[in-house]
Amino acid sequence: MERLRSLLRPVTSVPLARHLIVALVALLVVMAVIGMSSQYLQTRYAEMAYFAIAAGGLTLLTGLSGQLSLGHGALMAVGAYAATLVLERTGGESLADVFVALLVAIGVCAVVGVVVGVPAARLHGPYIAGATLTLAVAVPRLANQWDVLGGEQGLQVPVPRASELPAWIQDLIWFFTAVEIDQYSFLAYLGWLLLALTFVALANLSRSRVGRRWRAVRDDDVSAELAGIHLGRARVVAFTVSAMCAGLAGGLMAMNVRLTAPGAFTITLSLTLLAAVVLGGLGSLTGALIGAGVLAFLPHFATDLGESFGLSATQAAEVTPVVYGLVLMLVILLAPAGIVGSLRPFLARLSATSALGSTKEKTT
Amino acid sequence: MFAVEDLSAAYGPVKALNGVTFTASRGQVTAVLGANGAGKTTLLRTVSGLVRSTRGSVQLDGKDITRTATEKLTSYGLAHVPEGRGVIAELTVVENLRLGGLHRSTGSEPMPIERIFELFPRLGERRDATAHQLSGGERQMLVIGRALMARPSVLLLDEPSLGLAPRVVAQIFDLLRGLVQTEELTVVLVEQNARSALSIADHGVVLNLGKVVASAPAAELAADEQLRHAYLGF
Amino acid sequence: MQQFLDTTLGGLVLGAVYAAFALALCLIWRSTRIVNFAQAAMAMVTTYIALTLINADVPYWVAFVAAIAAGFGLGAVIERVIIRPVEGKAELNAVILTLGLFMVLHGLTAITFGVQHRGFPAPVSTNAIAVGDSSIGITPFGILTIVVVAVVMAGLVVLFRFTDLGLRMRAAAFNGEVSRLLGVRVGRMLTLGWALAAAVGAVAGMLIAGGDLVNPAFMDPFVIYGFIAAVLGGLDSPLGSVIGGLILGLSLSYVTGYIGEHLAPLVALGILMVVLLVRPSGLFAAAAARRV
Amino acid sequence: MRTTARRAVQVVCVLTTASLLAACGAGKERPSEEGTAVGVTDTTIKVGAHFPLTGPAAPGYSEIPSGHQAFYEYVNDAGGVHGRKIEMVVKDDAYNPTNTSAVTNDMILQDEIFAMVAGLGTPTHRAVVQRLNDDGIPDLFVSSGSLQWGDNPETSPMTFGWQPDYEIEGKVIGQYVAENMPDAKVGLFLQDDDFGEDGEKGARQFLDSQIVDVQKYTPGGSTDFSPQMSSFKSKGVDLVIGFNTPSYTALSQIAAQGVGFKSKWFYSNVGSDPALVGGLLASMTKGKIPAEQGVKLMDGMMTTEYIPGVDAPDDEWVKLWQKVWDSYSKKGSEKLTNYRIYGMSQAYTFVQALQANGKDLTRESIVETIEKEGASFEGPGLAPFRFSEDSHMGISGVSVVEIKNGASEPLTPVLVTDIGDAPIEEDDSAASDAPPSSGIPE
Repeated sequence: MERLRSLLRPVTSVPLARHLIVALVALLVVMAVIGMSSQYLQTRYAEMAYFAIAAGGLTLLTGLSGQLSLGHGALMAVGAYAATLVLERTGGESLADVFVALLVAIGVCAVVGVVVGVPAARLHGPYIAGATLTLAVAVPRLANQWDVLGGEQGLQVPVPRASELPAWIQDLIWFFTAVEIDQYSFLAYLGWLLLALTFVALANLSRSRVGRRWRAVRDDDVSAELAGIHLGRARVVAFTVSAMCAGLAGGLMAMNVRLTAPGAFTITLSLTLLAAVVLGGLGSLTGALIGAGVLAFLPHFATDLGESFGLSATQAAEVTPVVYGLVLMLVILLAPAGIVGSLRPFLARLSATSALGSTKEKTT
Repeated sequence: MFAVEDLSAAYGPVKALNGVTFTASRGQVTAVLGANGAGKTTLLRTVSGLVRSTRGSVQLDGKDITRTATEKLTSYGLAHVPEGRGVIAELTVVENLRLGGLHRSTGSEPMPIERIFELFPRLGERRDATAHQLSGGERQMLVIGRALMARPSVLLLDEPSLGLAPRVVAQIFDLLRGLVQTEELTVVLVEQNARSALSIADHGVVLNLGKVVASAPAAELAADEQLRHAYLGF
Repeated sequence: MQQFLDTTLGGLVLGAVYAAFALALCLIWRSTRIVNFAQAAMAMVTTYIALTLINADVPYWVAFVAAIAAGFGLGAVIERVIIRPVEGKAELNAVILTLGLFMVLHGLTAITFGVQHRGFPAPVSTNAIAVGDSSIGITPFGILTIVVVAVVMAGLVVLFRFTDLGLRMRAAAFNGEVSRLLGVRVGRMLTLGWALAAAVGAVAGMLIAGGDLVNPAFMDPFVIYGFIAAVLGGLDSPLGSVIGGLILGLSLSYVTGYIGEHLAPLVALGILMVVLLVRPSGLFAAAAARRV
Repeated sequence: MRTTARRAVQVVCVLTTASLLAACGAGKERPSEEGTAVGVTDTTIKVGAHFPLTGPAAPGYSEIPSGHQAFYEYVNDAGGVHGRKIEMVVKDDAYNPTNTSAVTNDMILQDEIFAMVAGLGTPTHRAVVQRLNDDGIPDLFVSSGSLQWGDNPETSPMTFGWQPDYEIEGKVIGQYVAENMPDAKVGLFLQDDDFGEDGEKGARQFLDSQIVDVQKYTPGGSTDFSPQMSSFKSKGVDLVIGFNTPSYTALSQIAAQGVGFKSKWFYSNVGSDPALVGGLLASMTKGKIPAEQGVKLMDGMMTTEYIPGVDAPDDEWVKLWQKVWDSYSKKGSEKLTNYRIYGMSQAYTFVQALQANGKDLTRESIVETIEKEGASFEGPGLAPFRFSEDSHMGISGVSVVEIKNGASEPLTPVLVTDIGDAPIEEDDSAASDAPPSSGIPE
């Protein structure tokens, strides 16, 4: 065991390699879980994946660079529309079409991220909150302005049929899960693959020099500026990265919902994303994943719970936003570090007393 | 009579005050002196309840006011003029003064604002200016005037000379001296500028690292060269 | 020309409501340096309370007063219980907290009162006022709206400028510590500030709801429009809030009337960004430049 | 390494917890696609539909499913159809297409419905048509008059319309106005989607030169229509034709009064129910006008009709609906409304189709049955269905009526036509159909 560890050390001491290992292990587990799940659950997993990507970007922005964005719903809308327009034109039959669409979504959101990030970098606290909230309301309304965006009823999203996927992918999936790939599992696999890639990239970024700069800006912008960090630039870069995540998430959302319409991108969506990252703990990718899981699975339970308390179906549907709101309030009032942050001391104590604790790595 | 006995306070693990005891008599100026960080401001803040005391007591005319809420102290006749010329910058001169008269020591008559303008004619000239337009000296006059509006018996002054030209300091101290006599005030004057402070004080208390290191008539302290060099910097 | 006149009058009425709402935000900002993103939801709750009373055959004006009283109580309780712990803490905390409160109030109202759209009566006619054969684009209810907002505004001016209570409230808001040393019960004043703000918000809610359909989301646009109106006026200045509200109301009315309703939020965003980036202290701020 | 391991463990824990949680709440195995049809057993048929139970379109429309459910219970108590009882799942989409997509997903994968029956709304149902057809799920009798449900059975072979489409309604309205009010300056008030577009298309066939202004609204957007009404007023409009849902009828009336805009009004059938709109108007206007007086505000408005409604209590169909509603409404206190009648009428057609299909029920067979026999179904509709292999369009005609004291008075006989330039013809033949004595189609 000890020898194995020392053999692996050259690999695990490089953050990128370390993150890749974690991602790979997690991805294999996830593929197995998805393969064994019902189609309904597969749609939930796919939903969890795109929520996690968006939440990952948002937690990076708020947790690392200290900027709040309530406009990520709008950025997801931009990504969703960009991907949808590409898929409409290419037909969206092949895997290549899907990736082109997602890349375009990311690219467009990068541009929008810069455009929004530059003025946002000059705002703080309630001002950036109000401005991004307005963005969240305003951007989806553009769909009513240009006919190409399909107005209120939105655009249908073509998605590849599983039977048209390259044979090697179908074989690979079958080999791993012993279940034929279909529409639903395909979207779940795709979502989780991209989620793993995104999180590796984000984790790496936050450990890098860029990430350290962001933290410096968050903790004390005056000192950071004195230390030669260009405040505006650091913030704009953080916003752009975060916007790209939202764009990817929006593109995936479009394929899963199979419809891109302004009604999907409400204030509630933006606030819901905020709830996810606050719940998990600002700045924590694991937290973002937990938050996304809650987003994908809670509505079902909350609605059932509400109905079991004798609420009508429509009333029960409101239990979910109440829970999100309570989460936001309680976390701020009781545990500002979120779930992961609050558990961290506990985890640290566990590992300190564990006999395996031979090397102590610094976790920031 | 205003008495502090064995007063202690801490910021977290750091002890800022450690058993401070002194008394200030009516109609006299008691100067609290010491270097930066000696605990002078903390002393006043602890007396006012802005900092919680960990031990000891504060007595005003025989009444224990140690745990009294900050907001109630004016009704006992205690006025605390905070450091940094604590005017409320957004309010006008008149409004600042009116505010000072709202919560008076119990049973006292309201002080006419005109009386303050007699004491500080300069304020009268600028009565409708907002406080952030005032000069440093004018602000200091305003906070003292505002404190007087509450008809206090004890006036706690925190660094009134800070950042003012010597001529202005002299002017303000002169006024203070006059007030002590006419209004029968007990003044506790916290100052880093020990030389000026001792020039108007009757009694002096020297603090170092939260402890009283000397307490004597002002003239005596001014004459003690060793003490002056060690703690008072002149 | 007729359309321009009608749109302008419509914009003034709309602006008056935005002004009332911005005034509420301004009151809270002045007392606790917090932007209350839950303001709209609080006003929605009080409007539902009034609607419940009206549907129980309580006279309109009694329900109106009840809504104000409910707002006053709600504001006080929320400040005491929920907001007090984050006062003076990191700005982000208060923002997230009030957003959470927004969602909770929203959902609870929906669960309690249902989510269906319900008609809300107006106390006076909502028909256009006739002038000879023709009619002008303002209704008695529109005029009432403007009058009520003007009265509220005047009341607040009197309170803050000419009363001791108003002086205490302002002092507490500007400098809590100094105010405490002067004997002002700062905590009470902050609670009072929130209570007053929520009462003003309740008035705004009643004015918005009159002659319209209400549902738990009917105040949602005010989350952003109220904020923008307040920022236009500088957040700190009640008069500025009112003027900001009127400007925003007119702008949005023209946009809706001549271009299209869907562009209204985008134009509002444009106005907000221009103000924040070009004149961060608002159009009418008297005080020194603020940091945005 | 330890960090790595811990990270991995964290991530895996999250996933496992999520799947476990999900499994205990939602875990159902995938349906077996072979053999019998999904959602059908020897004793049951499960169907589903999305309706706006909340949101701006809910007033009125949220009552439709209760009509369905009452009629199905009536049929079930009489032994069901070929021994199968009909069960209906109703999900709220709040008239938001994205929600429609989500709840339809749930109905297909979780509730495993046999067919979608009467899903409501043009923008909403449009979001799921592709999906339902891709998965081969019958999508019957959509509660909307958009053309897309029926004009192209090749792309949407599983989807069928039910009510007259907005284009033929627009044509009939257009022709009536052109003939009877040739000097009217017409303003169109449209929902900003296919609903408004289809209606406009029909109306413009006859009124292109008379239309002087077009104003649109977004469902769920602003509820203040003063700017739109100001525009009508300034353009001198004296007849407004509205293709809008009921709440927006009330809101447009309020806004018109608010800006002093006076006009004749002609609302499409969808938005014209006097009882509902009158009630909304009464609740929004000064004081507490009783609902009956609100109804008066609707007097003189014109609209269309294609099934008998509550204002004709002596009609044989309405008597049947009243009988069913009296015994099977869930809450006895609620009255029979035109929306509930609409629901029961649709339910009648569905039961008719199941009866005609016979015992062997599959998703393909029901579609085939309706294509072959649907055109001869006798029901409450004033005009016959147009169902065939080439058309899945619903009822083929309407009559123009004027509202007086909350009831409708016919201005024309039933006018039957089809989309495109098909001629408009008088045809009262289907209006005399009467229900069977059992009340259940044979």
